[in-house]
Amino acid sequence: MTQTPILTTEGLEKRFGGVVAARDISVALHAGETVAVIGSNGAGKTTFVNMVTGYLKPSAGKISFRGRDITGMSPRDTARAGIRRSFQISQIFPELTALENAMIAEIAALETKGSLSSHAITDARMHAARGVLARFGLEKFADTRVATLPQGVKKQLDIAMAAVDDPAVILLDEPTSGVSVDEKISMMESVITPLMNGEGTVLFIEHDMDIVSRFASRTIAFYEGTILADGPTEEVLRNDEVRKYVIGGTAHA
Amino acid sequence: MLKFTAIMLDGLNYSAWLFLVAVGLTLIYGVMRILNIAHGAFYAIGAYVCASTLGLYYGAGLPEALAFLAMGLVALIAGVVLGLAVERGVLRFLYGKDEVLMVLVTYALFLILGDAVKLIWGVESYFVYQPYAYFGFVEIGGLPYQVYDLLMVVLAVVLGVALWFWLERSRMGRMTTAVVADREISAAMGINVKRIFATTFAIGTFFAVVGGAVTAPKIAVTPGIGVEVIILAFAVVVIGGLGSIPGAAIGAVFAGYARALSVHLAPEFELFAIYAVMAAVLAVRPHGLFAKVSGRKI
Amino acid sequence: MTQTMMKTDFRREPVYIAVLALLLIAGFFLPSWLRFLLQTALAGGLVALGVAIQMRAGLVNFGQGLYYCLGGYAVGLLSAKLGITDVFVLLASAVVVALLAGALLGLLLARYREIFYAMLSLAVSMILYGVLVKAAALGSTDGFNVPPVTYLGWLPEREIRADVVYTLAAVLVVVSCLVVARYLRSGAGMLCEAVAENEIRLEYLGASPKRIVFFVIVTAAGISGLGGGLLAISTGHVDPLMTNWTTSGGFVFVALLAGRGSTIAPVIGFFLLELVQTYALDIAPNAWQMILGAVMLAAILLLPGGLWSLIDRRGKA
Amino acid sequence: MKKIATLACVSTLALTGAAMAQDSIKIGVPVFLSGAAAGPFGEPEKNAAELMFDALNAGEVPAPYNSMGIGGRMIDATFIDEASDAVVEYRNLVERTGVEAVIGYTSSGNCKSVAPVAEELETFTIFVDCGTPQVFEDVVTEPKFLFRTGPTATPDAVGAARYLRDSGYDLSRVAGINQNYAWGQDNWRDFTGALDALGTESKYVSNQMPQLGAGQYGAEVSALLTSSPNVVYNSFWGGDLEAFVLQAAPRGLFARSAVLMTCGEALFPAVGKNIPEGAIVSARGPFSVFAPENDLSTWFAAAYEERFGEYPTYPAWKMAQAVLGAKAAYAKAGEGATAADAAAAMTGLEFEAPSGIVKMANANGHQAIQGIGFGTVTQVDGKPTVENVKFYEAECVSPPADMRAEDWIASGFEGAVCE
Repeated sequence: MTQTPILTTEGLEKRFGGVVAARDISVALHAGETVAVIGSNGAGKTTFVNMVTGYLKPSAGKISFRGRDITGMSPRDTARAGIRRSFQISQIFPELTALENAMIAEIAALETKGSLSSHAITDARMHAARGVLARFGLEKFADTRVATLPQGVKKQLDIAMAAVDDPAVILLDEPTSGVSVDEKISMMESVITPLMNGEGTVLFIEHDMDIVSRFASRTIAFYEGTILADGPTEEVLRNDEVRKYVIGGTAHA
Repeated sequence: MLKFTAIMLDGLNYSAWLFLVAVGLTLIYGVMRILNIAHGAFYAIGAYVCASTLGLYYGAGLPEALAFLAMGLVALIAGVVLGLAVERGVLRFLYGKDEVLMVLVTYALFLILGDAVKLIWGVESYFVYQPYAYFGFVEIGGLPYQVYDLLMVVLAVVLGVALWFWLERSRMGRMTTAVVADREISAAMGINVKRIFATTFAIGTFFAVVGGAVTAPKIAVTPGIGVEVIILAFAVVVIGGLGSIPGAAIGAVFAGYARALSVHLAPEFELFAIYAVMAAVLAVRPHGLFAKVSGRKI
Repeated sequence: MTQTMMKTDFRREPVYIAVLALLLIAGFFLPSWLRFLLQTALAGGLVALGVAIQMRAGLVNFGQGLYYCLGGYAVGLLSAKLGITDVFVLLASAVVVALLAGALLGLLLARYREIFYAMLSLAVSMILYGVLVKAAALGSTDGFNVPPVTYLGWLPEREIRADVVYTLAAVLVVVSCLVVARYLRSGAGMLCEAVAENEIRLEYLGASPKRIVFFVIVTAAGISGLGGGLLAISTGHVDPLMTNWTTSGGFVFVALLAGRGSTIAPVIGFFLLELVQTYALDIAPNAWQMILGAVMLAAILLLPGGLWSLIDRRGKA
Repeated sequence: MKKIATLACVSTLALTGAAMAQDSIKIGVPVFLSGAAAGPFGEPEKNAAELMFDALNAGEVPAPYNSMGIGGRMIDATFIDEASDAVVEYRNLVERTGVEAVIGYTSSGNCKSVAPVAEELETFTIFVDCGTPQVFEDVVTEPKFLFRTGPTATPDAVGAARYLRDSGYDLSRVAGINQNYAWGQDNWRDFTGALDALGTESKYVSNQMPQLGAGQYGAEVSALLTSSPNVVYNSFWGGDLEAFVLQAAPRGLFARSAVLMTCGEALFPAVGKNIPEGAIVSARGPFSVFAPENDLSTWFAAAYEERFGEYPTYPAWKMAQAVLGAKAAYAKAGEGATAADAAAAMTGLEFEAPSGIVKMANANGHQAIQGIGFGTVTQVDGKPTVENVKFYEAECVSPPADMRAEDWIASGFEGAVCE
């Protein structure tokens, strides 16, 4: 991999009072990669995602996106720059239908790509919103109020909304949490496949090593706020320290 | 110096009164998430009930010293009956509705109770000035001050501490605190949320009624006395942080001293001193001084 | 492809507004007292509409009377104190003053949500109330009177003055509904619902909830200012009660009950409320507030989806 | 076309009024039936109106009003609550209920907003109590149909200043406590203006302006006590006035300063025995304890007390006066008079009332002027009454017909005729 990375972090650190939640996180993500982030609870995975997407301001270190310093940027500006995310607890618009959810994701882009005063409901935009639902296999829920949908579908919708603008980097915070064991793989398939079709980089936090090895080409293992290992998935999963501290800690503790 | 004494005393006195009328509002909001506009009507009913029953009491020539006992008893009965009637009769059908809708429900109740008061007591003033005069006055630094007003401060402190003890120490109170923290988990743990709601509403109403009852001897009890009270109580509660009882105390002190200061130093600003304090506090601390801001989990 | 979004059927909106226009034309032939009631209700209806669009963003403004009052006082001051009587200048000023106030307050209020938004807007409106009550030069609580207005230099004869004012009010209300409907179809209008539902998600989609809220505050301020200006011209009188919380409470009630099915719902709802009030006053001068309260309570209990749910099949709040 | 549509649309709504019998006169009476003003104003006004209407219909009022009804027609009254949208409800009275004349209004704000509408709808309208001089000075400068049979608030403040000076009170340190709205602000402005015009060289040591309906005056009373005034001027009314007396009296404010209450007479029935002796009161005109003794006043006070169980306070007297003014106007206009005829006849009229002769002297004959009395309270057998009474004639405390009240005070009462 000789191309320049699309997103890099250098020496990221986050302290909450005296507690160090993340330390010396240096990562380089390249276009088109699918990366899994593993680690036990409190290892710093979500803190890392939160810093990259602007929810938390790093105490030290630097984040660059396409060569631009985006450290400390707001979630909104990060999103506009092309970094999107989904959430561990699905963040959707519960009282609206799935189509309306997708439409809002389309319209939200108007603030940068058009004018907020223009007509929001156009046939082209409707078409695009339906297209997004279709890509993620959600078209049958288009007119359903999403609060009533099952947990897994809500998470799919959350990811679909994050993917609306074909972002350069998309970060998925535990996409399969809350989804029943036997549905995890099919759910992952239905979201990762459409995401990988684009040019974008996908990073997802995952506890299930089966899913990690199945979907991620590269894996980063976190332990106590630092990166324990970073490399091709098979190598990282074979790493002794990772087996001892991470996989043991999550799967067999 | 005299002016300073006056400001201290007047501020304290007004703070005590504000606390009495506001604490029930904040308790009900904290537990039930109902911003109760009918609180003003409860205050007015407390004043009317006190004035008319004490009128009968004095008319019957009963001992003056025991009038205060009668006053407390009447306030307790009126508060519980009224609170339970409104909670059981109307509010319980509406739990889980939008907060704003509940504001309007209580506004409708306020209108209905206001006219009900008029139909029961008429529009002419009621007076029960005997308790106010009973203790006479003392001179504090050369300023004559009614002992009754000073006792009101004592009452506010006693009732405030009693409420705090009930919430912190009693079984029922701790269950109430649990409901405030998380209604669903509390219900899942087997706490009878319905009973907590009814009790809380009755206690909150009792405070409003007491506020009206102890004010009645100082004023002419007339239609419309509840209107100003709601807004003042709202202001106090919002300054302190909705749902916080220490907040209500601090909010009352802020608002009470703001008023006393403006009366003595800049009387022309008295009309909006309290709103100005409220706007200023909210501009700096959007959720009031004592609010527990629960950040949303993502 | 469906045009029904966020509980509003935008295809039908022009039809509804046309229905409103027809109703207002029919209203021209009402007996004069009823038409006058309708005319003042139209002014208030615009404010209720302003409250209603903020509700789409989950914001309940318990101080919308502020802009109503500012619009009314702008018209009153310019005409009574400065002698400007042209209705178009006056109403434009009312809107501009309200827009400016909305923009200024919007900067502050856009940070607030839920009950805190309600309480802070209430506080600000009550500060204006306090200032106006203190302003002896403006008649304090009595307010002051507004002289008859001219139309591009034409002062209508006394006999037709009422007809002209009614026509003006009707036209402006229809235009306002169209403008608001257009706003609701825009990105800024459409995202209001998203602000109410989930700001965090919206933020991570790259939109600015604060800006969306700011826009809705300013839009609502503008039409409320117009409503205030219309009221000043209709009744020929302004007073500080326009910015009292009880006035604002009425707008909130109507906005909530009207539902969000159409821009015309709050306008019609406000007229119905005024009608209930005046008949209650007539039937039971001693207990009219009780009747009003009972009607409000009944409406909340029996029509949880708002009045519009009677018209709209999908109207589930 | 318009008429047909009207009938078709709303026949059920509109016709209730028009169908009334020809031999009655429909009168609308807006008074406060709710809110803080209902007790002190609305109730006595409504009582007095009912008493007068019944007595007139039965022909029981003493001469010259001993003929039945008004203009030979029986009175059919509609009471409405003044605590509502005044303009809308005034229109409803005239256009929906179809009243021929309107007698009422206590609030100055309502009077100001209704005044132009009364002229626009050409409806004979008599304001009973509202005090602002602006009604005829600014709002309706060429009235035809609008009258006010009660004096404005100007004589209260001017009379108070004169009474204090003439009675030898020490006016070196003066304080005020007035409600923070138009009424209280105007009162304080006129009172201090009048003192200045009289050259008392008073120092105004405290100007308390509590909110209308505040009810609690602990801090204000402290502020008044600490500023040690010789005289305190107070224009409170209703529950606020009663609460003020209840809170200020026990703290000795009345003992330390001379307290003048322009509406003080209204305290007599309810809290009369709580008023400390020596407090200065008026009835805002020649009413109640300040009324002259004549057949009408004796009859009115007795009839009112018999029917309602208490002595009438000044708002009742003002209402009785307004009703009799209407009766006198119709009588002067002659048989078969319309409301317009009555309005024409009332212009400049002088008529008898329980308060003596009422002269419609100002505002082109549309505004009454009357004198005002002040006195100090004394308790006789546990009942309050007044002593040290001084009465100022109308010409002494009212501006001449061609002058605005404010200018007149500023000019040092130009043209005032005092004994």
